[in-house]
Amino acid sequence: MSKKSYRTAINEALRQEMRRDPAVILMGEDIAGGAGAPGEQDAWGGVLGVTKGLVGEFGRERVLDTPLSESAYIGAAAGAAATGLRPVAELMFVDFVGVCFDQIFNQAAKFRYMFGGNARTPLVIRAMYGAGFRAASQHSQCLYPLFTHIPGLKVVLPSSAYEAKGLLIQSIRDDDPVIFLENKVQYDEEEDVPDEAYTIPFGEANLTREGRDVTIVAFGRMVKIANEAADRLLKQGISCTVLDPRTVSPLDTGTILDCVQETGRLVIVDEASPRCNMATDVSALVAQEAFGALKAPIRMVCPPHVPVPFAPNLEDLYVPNADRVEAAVRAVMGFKARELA
Amino acid sequence: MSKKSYRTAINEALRQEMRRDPAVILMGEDIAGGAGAPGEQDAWGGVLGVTKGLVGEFGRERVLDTPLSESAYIGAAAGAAATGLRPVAELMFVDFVGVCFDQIFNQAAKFRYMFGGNARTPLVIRAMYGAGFRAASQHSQCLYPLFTHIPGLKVVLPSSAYEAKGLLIQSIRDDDPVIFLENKVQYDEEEDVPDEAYTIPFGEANLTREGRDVTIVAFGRMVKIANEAADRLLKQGISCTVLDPRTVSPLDTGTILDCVQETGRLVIVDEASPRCNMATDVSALVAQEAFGALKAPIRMVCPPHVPVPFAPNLEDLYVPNADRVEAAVRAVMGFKARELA
Amino acid sequence: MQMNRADLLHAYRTMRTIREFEERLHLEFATGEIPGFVHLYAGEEASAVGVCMHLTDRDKIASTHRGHGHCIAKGVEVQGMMSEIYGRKDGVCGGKGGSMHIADLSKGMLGANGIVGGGPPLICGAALTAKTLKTGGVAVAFYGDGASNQGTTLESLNLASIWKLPAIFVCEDNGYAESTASSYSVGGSQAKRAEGFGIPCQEVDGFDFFAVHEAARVAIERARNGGGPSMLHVRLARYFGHFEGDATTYRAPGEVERIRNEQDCLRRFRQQVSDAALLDSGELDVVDREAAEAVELSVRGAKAGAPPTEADLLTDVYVAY
Amino acid sequence: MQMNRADLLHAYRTMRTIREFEERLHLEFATGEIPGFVHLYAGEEASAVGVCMHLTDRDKIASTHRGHGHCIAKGVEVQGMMSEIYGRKDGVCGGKGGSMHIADLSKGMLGANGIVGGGPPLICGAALTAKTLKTGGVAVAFYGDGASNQGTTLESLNLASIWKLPAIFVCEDNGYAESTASSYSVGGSQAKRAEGFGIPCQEVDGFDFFAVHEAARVAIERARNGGGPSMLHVRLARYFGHFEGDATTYRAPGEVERIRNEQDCLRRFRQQVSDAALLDSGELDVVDREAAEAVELSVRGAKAGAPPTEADLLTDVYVAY
Ligand SMILES: Cc1ncc(C[n+]2csc(CCOP(=O)(O)OP(=O)(O)O)c2C)c(N)n1
Ligand SMILES: Cc1ncc(C[n+]2csc(CCOP(=O)(O)OP(=O)(O)O)c2C)c(N)n1
Ligand SMILES: [Mg+2]
Ligand SMILES: [Mg+2]
Repeated sequence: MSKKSYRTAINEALRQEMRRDPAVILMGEDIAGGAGAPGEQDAWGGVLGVTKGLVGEFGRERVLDTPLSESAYIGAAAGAAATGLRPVAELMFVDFVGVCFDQIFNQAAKFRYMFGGNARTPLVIRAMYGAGFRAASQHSQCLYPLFTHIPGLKVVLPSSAYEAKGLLIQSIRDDDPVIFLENKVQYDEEEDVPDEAYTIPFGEANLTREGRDVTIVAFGRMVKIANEAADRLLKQGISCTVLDPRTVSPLDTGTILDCVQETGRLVIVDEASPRCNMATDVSALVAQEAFGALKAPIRMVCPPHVPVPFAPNLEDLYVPNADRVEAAVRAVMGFKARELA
Repeated sequence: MSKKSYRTAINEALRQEMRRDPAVILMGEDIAGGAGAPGEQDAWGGVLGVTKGLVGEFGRERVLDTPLSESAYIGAAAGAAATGLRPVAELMFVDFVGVCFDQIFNQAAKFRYMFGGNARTPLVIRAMYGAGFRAASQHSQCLYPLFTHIPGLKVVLPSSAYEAKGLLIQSIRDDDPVIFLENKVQYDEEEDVPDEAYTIPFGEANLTREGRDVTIVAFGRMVKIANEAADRLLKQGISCTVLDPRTVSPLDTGTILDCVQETGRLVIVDEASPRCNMATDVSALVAQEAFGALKAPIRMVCPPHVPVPFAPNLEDLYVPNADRVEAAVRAVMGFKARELA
Repeated sequence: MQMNRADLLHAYRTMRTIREFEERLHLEFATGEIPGFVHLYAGEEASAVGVCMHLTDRDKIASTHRGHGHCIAKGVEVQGMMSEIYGRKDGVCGGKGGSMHIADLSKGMLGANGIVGGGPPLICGAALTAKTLKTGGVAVAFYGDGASNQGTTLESLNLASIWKLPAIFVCEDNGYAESTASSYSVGGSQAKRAEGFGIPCQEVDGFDFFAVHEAARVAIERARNGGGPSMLHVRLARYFGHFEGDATTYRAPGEVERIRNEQDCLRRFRQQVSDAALLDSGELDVVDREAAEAVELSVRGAKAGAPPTEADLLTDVYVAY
Repeated sequence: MQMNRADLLHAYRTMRTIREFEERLHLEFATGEIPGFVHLYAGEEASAVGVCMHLTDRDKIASTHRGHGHCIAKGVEVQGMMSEIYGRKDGVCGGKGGSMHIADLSKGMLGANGIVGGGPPLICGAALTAKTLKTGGVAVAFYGDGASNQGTTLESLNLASIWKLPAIFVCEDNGYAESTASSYSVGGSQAKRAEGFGIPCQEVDGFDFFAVHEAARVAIERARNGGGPSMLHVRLARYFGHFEGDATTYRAPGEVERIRNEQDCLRRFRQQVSDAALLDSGELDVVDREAAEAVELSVRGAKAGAPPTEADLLTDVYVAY
């Protein structure tokens, strides 16, 4: 166990799984870097250095730099997965999915069902998501609701370095197509991460704190923000449960419902665009399955329905923050449920 | 006014707008048909005959058959819209969006915001959606939640021939990118449709019937099914409001909330895959904004989280039907809200 | 390559089975009993069979919406296919896929595909598996002239080229994508496109089984020996509409009849083997009868088959359920 | 084509302004004051300017992530650009786009683009508008060697070809896509790809303004006269990293210095016009100073500018808000 960054945790997961299983290969643009170039090989190790060093250990046969052809190489990863490899393909920014979505949602995701159960597609697609990097509208989206919508895909949102390592190893060992989304502003965040390989199962939410009054469900980077708000609220006498579902598909509906049964109030923090997103998904789940327990309206803390702006001051207004979570929790605490009834 | 099919209504809308405005052009695969071929021109008029006859009146300069290159021609439609035309591009089956999604959600949808308001993109993308055609997993999806999630897009779901004509004319005159989705099993459904051009504004739900007990919100083809269920329920003494939002982006949240305030109960019927779909979107809206009015859990009637199966018996089980809507309404009527509280 | 009698008979039987299968479906579809979209391969048999004769189960193919011929050529069971097309539980995909999604991974058949251009990227992956795991296998993408304009296909040509993958791209150019002629939709040419990505291309007469067989042999051998990808540009014709129900008014009057009469691959094959005294027409007639019987049997089996059960709706989504 | 003095001075001024703009951004970025990703065009000036000199506002261009040069060459105001890059309200996109999304439709500049290969389809559309409305305009897609492997680009070549669009595809081949050499990623060649889609291609020395200018003239004239699309394959080099912050260790030691010293397009232009006694170096020095001043002014303006207001977050999504 030692302090490791989110970036290192991911790198270590890849390295350990590649050592363990020769069928694991990586592919993506510049994931080694320097292919065909006269200078340093492994020059980049991925655009933000996440895969650095892996080509040195595993060689270019297992760490494949690709041309700028996402349909071809993401599709190739799907085809390779269906025929005996366990590819981990990097899409760089999840925003680029628009040029290769078919290979993900109509091909990889549906093989098993269309083929009557006679296919296994152990494919992992890694990509960066999220705002806060001043990268503007086409490099800052979350987009996990799109993947969550598609039956046949699993969708993973690691909220910290520890989570990232365990969930990535699970993703690689999993026999279904997995979309593994890394929050780009978290790469330098450190925490204690075991040196050895470990897995975190899918569909089991992490109760990052338990409280009496309000359940906060938060996704990815928002888990930290929710806990920050919960810290402040505790000082005001409001005690929150903060739940990190870890995977949004499958979703640990049981734990979410249990928590809401206990607290009777729900706030959801989702960085994705607000329409048809995870906040709506969880709201709907609870409004259908735990309605009787609800003492107040459900509150969603999301960005507005606008593209991600470039200007830093606008981007900071765009992304949900602890202030907004705090305000939402206070609002649901202040609701006089039965008066209105 | 005369009886017209959903197909004819759409054809008429296109024809009338093309007559009215020379900037309106059509493009898509086989929308005329026979390009370069020795036999009949206008041989297809679209895969299900919706655009039949238009090339005869407007010529191949305005009715463009495209190669099988959705990225290029949907992108070209976006580029043409930004430079002075009003293209109506046909994507055939909405399931094909995976090969051209970037041009829709990162390009057309974001121009205006990224460019600080200095762009207009009057683009319409027509596509067929929905199950029931025995067309299996890759030709039966709804996918409107994906578009609804994206800021900058408008999304239209005409539920009948009358709706289709008025909403399509509005879509063509609209200055933003519009995704216009046609339900392929409705093309032969007829109703009275005015001969002259008319528009139906976006963001104004249609109250197809008013009732006391339960609000049913249904989308596209599900509007008919909801009304079928409501007919039966009325005979059992349960009176329903059935709301057709017409456009899911923008969504007429005001009318939805008003109806729920009146009835206190909500059932949502959505043919799209159940995760992060419109049923969750509307549930969440109501659980946040009209919680105090709710007398029972919200119920969603959706297909299961599986790809659309081929076998007719399975497909019929997959798609929501009037029985399931009826059961959902009866369930919310039977709920003893305050007992559980 | 010299083909022995067994090979010749096998080739003929496979082509004839495809033809029977498709002509029968054409009739059965008209009765309204077959659900959904059905795209028939009749007329193009020499391509699927000429290529797949060189392949074994370790080799992979990806097919298209027009997939029955590729399936049969790759060894997928006729009964399982027919039952699938009828939406039966004992179909090769349990009735969940239908005509457009028939697949049998155990036979190296990675699926028909409802998305035009869906297959070529997958085939790059299958070829990568072969290369990485050194299986000795090759992977073949069948795709149409229409699909040759799809970005997924074009990117795949480049990927296969720069990775030197053991992949073969078989462009089955039947002159039409739906109702649109390739003379309209295809700028340049298939061969020059291949060259554009650094891939050798062979033009092939797709009515001549032996021409396909020989060109495929060269391409597959090159791939197996580490020589990288090739393209075959196979010119051929489909006999029926784009899908069943298409009136094909865009074709010239008599166009299909002329091709059927003058260029048909099965007729030509018979002629060639008779002329060369390799097989006699009696033997071939037996094959014709047997193929017809096999298809007849499969139709009966399919009609008698049970649909999937209600529980099947919710299985096979993930490995866990 | 003979260029007059005014044209020559304009060409030089535009190239020098781009160079100043980019070199200044390189310095300013290092101070940490500029947010986000910045991709500099320094070294490639002859391409943008050599092409855009032939264009007016009715002609359209689409650019890439490396868009500053194209913007300046197409006449976008330097101050508006600089303010945009600093995220200011008076930036040309109100601070909402930033470096990767600078656009000015009033100048026929359809936008830098954060998606590689995003531009070519849009340019087909702009060219279609010109053709349909008979504006006499042409449309130019600038894109990199990396982008030449993107399906969107390849499909666009075909679409422009079969529709005979007045489109010009300018492949700016600087040898790298991020850290990946085009010798690795590009199978075949750009010229053969163009041919593969039935489009003529001209190889161009992108360090030589006059070579670009002449090749562009031919291609643009062809397009304007209804002769359809062309490709220019322009070989050139970028002087800085892929984006600011890239240490460029994948390049050979001394590679950039050698190019700067021996091939630089600005230096070469000075040489050429001096040798031909078209402009004297004193005049050019004045332009150098003026360009530096304009950029200096724009940086001061940008630094002094106000950010967008809170209300701006929620506007410009739809025409209605
Ligand atoms: C991405 C995509 N676009 C469009 C279609 C609709 N479609 C199905 S088959 C077809 C024509 C295919 O032509 P070709 O590739 O020549 O194959 P052929 O039908 O001639 O065998 C089209 C346009 C589709 N299935 N997928
Ligand atoms: C679809 C997509 N894939 C990947 C990226 C990441 N990316 C940005 S620029 C770039 C390299 C582009 O190379 P090239 O086209 O040669 O242009 P250059 O940077 O050399 O000007 C890559 C891979 C992207 N922005 N969009
Ligand atoms: Mg064809
Ligand atoms: Mg480059």
